Amino acid sequence: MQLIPCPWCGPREEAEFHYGGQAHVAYPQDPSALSDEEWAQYVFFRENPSGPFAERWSHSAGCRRWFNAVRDTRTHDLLAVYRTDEPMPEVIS
Amino acid sequence: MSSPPGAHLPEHPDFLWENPEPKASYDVVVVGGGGHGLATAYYLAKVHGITNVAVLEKGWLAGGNMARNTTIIRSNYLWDESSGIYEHSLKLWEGLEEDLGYPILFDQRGVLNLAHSLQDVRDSVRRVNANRLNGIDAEWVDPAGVKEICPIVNISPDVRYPVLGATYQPRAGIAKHDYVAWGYARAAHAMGVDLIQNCEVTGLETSGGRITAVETSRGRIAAGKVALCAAGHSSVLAKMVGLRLPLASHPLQALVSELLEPVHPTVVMSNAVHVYVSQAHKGELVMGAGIDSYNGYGQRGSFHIIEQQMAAALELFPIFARAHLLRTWAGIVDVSPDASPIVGLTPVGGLYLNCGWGTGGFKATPGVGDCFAHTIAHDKPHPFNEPFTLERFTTGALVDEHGAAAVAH
Amino acid sequence: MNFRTPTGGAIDRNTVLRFTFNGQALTGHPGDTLASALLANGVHEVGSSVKLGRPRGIVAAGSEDPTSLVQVETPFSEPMLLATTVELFDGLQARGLAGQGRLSPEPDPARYDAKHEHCDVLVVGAGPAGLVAALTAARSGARVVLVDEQNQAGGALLGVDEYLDDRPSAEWVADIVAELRTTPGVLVLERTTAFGMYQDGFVLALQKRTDHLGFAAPASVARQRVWRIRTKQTVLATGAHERPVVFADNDRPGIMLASSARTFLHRYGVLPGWRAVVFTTNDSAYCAAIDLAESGVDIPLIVDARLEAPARLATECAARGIEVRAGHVVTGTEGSARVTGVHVAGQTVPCDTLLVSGGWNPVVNLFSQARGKLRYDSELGAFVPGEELASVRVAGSATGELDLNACARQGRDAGAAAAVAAGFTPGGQVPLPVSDSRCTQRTGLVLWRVPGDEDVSFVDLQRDATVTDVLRATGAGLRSLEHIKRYTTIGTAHDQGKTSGMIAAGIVAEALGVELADQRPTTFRPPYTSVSFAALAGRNRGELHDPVRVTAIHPWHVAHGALFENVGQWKRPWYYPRDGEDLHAAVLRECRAARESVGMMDGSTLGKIDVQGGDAGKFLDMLYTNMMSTVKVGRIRYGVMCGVDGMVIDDGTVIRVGEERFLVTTTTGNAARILDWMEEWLQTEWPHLDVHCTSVTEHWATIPLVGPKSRDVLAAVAPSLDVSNEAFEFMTWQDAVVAGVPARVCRISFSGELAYEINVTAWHGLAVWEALMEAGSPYGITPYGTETMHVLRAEKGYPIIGQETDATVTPQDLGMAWAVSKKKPDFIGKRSFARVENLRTDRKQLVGLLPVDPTVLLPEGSQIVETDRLPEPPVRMLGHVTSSYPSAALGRTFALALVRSGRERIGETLYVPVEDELVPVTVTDSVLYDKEGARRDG
Amino acid sequence: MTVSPLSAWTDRLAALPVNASERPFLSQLTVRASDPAAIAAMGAALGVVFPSVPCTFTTGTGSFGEVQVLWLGPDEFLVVAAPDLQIPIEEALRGALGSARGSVVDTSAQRTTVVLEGPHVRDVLAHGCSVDLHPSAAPTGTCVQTLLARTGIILLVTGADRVTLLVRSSFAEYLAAWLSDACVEYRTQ
Repeated sequence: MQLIPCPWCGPREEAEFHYGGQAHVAYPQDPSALSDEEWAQYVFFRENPSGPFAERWSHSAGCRRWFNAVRDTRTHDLLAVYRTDEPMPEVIS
Repeated sequence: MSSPPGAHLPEHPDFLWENPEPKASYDVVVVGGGGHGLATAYYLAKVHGITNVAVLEKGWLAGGNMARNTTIIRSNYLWDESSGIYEHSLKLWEGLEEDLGYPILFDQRGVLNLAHSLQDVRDSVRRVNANRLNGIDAEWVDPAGVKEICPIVNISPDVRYPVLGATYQPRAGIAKHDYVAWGYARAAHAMGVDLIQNCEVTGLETSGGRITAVETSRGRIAAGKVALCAAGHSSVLAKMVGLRLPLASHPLQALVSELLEPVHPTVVMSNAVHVYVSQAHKGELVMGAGIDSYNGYGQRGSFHIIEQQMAAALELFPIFARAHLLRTWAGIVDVSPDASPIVGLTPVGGLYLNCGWGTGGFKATPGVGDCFAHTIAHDKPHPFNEPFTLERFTTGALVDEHGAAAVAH
Repeated sequence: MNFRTPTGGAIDRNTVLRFTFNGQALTGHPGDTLASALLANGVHEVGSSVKLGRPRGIVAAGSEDPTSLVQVETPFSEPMLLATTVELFDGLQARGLAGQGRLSPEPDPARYDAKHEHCDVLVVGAGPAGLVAALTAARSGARVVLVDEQNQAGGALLGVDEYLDDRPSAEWVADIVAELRTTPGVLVLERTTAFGMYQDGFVLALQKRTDHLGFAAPASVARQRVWRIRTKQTVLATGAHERPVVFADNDRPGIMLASSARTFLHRYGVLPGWRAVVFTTNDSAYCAAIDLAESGVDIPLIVDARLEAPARLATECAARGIEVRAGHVVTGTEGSARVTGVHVAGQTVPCDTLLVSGGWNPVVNLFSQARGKLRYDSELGAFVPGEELASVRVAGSATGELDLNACARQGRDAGAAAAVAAGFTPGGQVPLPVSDSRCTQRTGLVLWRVPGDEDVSFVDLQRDATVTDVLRATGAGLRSLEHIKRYTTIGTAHDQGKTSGMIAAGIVAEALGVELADQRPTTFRPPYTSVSFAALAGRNRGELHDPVRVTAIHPWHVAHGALFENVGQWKRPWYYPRDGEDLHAAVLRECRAARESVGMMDGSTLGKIDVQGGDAGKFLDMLYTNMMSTVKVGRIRYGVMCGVDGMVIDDGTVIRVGEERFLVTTTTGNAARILDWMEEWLQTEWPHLDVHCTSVTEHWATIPLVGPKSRDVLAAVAPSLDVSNEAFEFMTWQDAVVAGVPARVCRISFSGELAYEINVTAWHGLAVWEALMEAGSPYGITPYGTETMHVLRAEKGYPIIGQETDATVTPQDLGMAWAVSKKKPDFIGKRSFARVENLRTDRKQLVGLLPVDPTVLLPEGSQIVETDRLPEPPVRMLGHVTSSYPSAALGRTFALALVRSGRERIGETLYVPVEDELVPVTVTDSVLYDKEGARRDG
Repeated sequence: MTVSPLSAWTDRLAALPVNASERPFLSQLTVRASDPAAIAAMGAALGVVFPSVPCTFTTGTGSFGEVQVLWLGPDEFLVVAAPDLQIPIEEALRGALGSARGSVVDTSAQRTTVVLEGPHVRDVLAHGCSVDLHPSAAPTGTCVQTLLARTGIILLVTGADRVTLLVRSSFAEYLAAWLSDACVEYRTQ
């Protein structure tokens, strides 16, 4: 069970959090301008790396804020946590 | 004292396979030596006469999800596309022991899928009716019927989520996973397939839009065709040729108890309370948990998932209170957006994809092995895997089995 | 025969405990385990092996024992416990097992719980290293938790009679424990096994709290507790297990690990037998031999596999008349239920006990679970921790160090380092004890097996797996230890290979001619020792299994005989049967009341979200398929929400409360999900929008008042409210005083009837409900449940999300193209409507079905086919029945269904297979009742 | 006329070794705002300084008597005051918020409040709450939103052995039942 450092509330048990998948996937500016392929990429396709992964979490049982994290999917170790309006930090995995 | 029932599992044969050095080139290289990879190689050789085949495994054969699943076999899926390939698989299971000449302990003890809410009941009846029209054995049983099939299920109306009934597939059951994998491996090897372990694929070589070779930890291996059967690692491999897949790899945990006298004659699954359990041949209770929410390649999940599952299991099976958890483990399941697999061609010539089975991979082993081999041999999908293209995510022709398979095995 | 020594052992000889084993009445003393008590009574044969049915005895004294499996029958039956870990109590009944336990069908009456604990330093193991580590950390001021699986601290010291600092080691242990117990912030837990080590300092430990009390266990105390420990730093002082050597017929009862025999002697005052041969590869077994000899056991022979016996110890043995034969091995044994002789150099040495020591395996399970890499120590013949981890330290014999003073030093270093790493400054230094031990523990010979009859040379005694099995596996082509484990089943029994795993690896390496250093050990998986399912479930069972959510009006429903439906965690009234009515009868009556007079239901479970801010309209326009920003203040609009894939996820009403304020409702089951959905978009995609969402689901009690007489009832309880159709139009809302309480009244209808939805603060819900019942009594006001609600809406063709939809259904499929805005440039899901699959004309569409025979009720979930005769499977299916009811208003049965090209098929006859019949049905529009909407205004 | 979620539990709660008691009908308002001036103005209107440190609460006294403000998130607060003040407080807060971004919502009946007291409080809660409640980690003034067993709670540390729990009304009976069960071992001590 991971201990996840909420940027606001500090470290809390994973059970308090909701996972949101890959971070930095922006809603397209104009979906109607996209081809079916491009739209499908947005809707269904996500990175799935074995290694550091920028992903979203929400502290759903706490402050209900979404934030981003870089986590190594091989070890599940959290390498960095940052707010949604911050750029992805450099991490050493 | 005499030995208890189930203590005598059939012995494995005295010879299984050799451990050859990889050749410089193969007609087909299968990446991933799990159940699907081994079955694919077997059917390539047996049905299509393609024997210049290597199965590359980065660890030990069948050491991934094949060694980590709860061995449930059933075909009672909702949609025609799913029931097609899973029923094809079940039919192959029914002849597999003879086919492989290996005691795979396929035991058609039936599977109950419990319903706990009125909507569960509607969904269950819908699936039973669809199954029957698709020629799949299925029936709806009321709580008393559940009790008759599996006397230890608590059907009291006073529990938090009472059992309102269940779907029952009598032909469903379990098999012994190592025996299945080794059966395929031995038979494939006997037909000339090279099984190469400790051989990690580190790159895929293409030329003119066509696959030409795989780079491995044991050197470059030229290949006419390459078939990916890497389950949780599919995304990583596909990315080597720039192919993105709509997959997320998640931990999926399971557990086993110590050996117990027989109490549980069938397989019980409950999506609503996230429990599925059978009692394996030697007497151990085998249970699966829900998928951990996050992406992970670590082959370990979070323990609160197991604790929640235990609480749910004891509501259904109070008799399990003093059984003991002996061992827990996790696999890496590749989950697709519609909980259905992706099996077929790719934009790269000669590169074939078989992934996205999520929690359903074991039961599909013979079926997908057969269909995938056909796809590779003919460079064209078998009718049973034709619906499971990558393109369906673009067109929207999904095969959404979430209702039937969200946490199911 | 009594094998109890006249004195000694940590048992209370003044108290006699009676117990039975396999039906035989025996006695023991407090302080005994079942195993020690059995041995004291001369019972070595405990059970039989799972496959071959060979007798099985007691090999070890602790939780590593592979064979002493018992079923404890009192006070409650529990399978597969080790006699070596069952503490004796008066009235214990147990029986030996043949490798399989039995589950009791009786309900387990015991309580179980869990507790969270936080600390700076967790120390696992209260042997010398762990005690010094814990005290060192405690003296720094750190919060320390010390757990140990035994019933008292001391670890390996419990099994010897050695002195530390010139006094009995127990005194040294007691002093340290006393200081720990009186140091603030220190928690010492006995009978507590750390069984799982997870991420970020999360350690799970099982505490057995009352089992040792037997029948005296208080019912109010949780029998077992799972400690969920979150620690900054961990010191693993988990010790080492002695391992045997494999030889022919090495499985007979009476063959025991040497150190375990020593433990039985010193801790329990029990002799394993009267005549014991010792077979060793290292020095430690000499101490066992000497101690037993001094206690009166005849030790005819020590067989030392090394070419030279250790000189000093050999001299000591000679002084006691013990022959030492170096350069020899045991090649076999005799006996059946008990060893009677040992084969050495072609001779048979009679004995009743054979003590074996093949060296020591550090207990690295938790270190490995913490993802620490292991390294093969060729001198020790075992895997040891092979790297340092940032937050996990290893001390004592778990590192492979076997000298006591050095172990304690490691403990002190690890305790100090852990405290420093957790942010503390070490306090007073803990002095290291000086031992008088005879034995230097190191310098052994690594010997896995003695050549001999491989068919009876057991590697895993519990699984009956032999050297033959291992060699068959390697001969079959297997190379990986994981494969060989599976082929032979070695290490898969309840002991998970604690004593057999290393030996199996060694034999495999020999057979394959490879170095063990190049072999990857099999994975150590949690739990370290087995944990009962009930302990893991804790108190989350029965009524605490999952919260039952209830509304403010719930007590009324209970008092009035409602039957309930689970909707998510909510309990909702399903229907209110009267005088033995069944579901259909009650629902027909309830429906009739709502259609003909007045009915009401508890709608409080509907999700309610307050949406405020300057961009609230714009935001809702993106979430709903239809336009919400144009709703006027005071008005209400129904809306549909889709996922990005264009499939319907929820529906509900949107009330415009003010220029910058809306109240939206969601379905009961989706309330939390939709609020999360809104927050996700707001926080992660559109943080620039001036919108805030707040859940008010439970702030409001919601009561739909439905039927032609609803206006009269409302007028009676809201005298100041003008309820006329003109003053209070459909799809508008008004604040009013209802039954003396401030209320928001909405004129919306989910039944097609004239209806009002009355919202009051939840505290007032019950009172307002009762007031409405009273005001409605002249009209026969009828409370109704979810089933009637479903029928009423179905008669009007209104879908229920989750019943008519299944994540594959679009608004257009539901016939709700009217609710999909053509004007808005974008909303969530819009782009997906243009995909190839969405443009197909043969999508499944919501329609009504009327069975040709109006008395036939189609089972919900039935499939629909085109022909009146079924072809051979697979049969083409056109869709399925989503809802089906008898209707009071229609005077017949009807159904809703999703049917391929359904709207084009209106008027066609299709067929529904029910059991063995094909029921003909006519496809109709989904709206079956009051198509013109004449009833809406009363 | 009014019924609180735990009105049927009063005696049972009082008998617990944690001396539990419901404080029903408190005025509660959920405030969303991030503009420091607006937050200061709202505090001034109530006579309390809104908490600026996450996971804390503040108390103050003004024209509405004693008011607590709970930090629920970086722009979210819960204002708690005596019963029957929600309407005037809402008005006061709206006035203070002015045209700044934010929202004020009456959520008085959304949750109910349970006070626990005595030496066993932390131990009992530790059976279901994973947050470290040791005084060094959770001193008086702490306000955390977390899980207690299977329900969400807001937990305020209001004194050395005193804790206030806020729970969603529909989960209140679950909370009461859970507390009763977790207290069983402590009854005899």
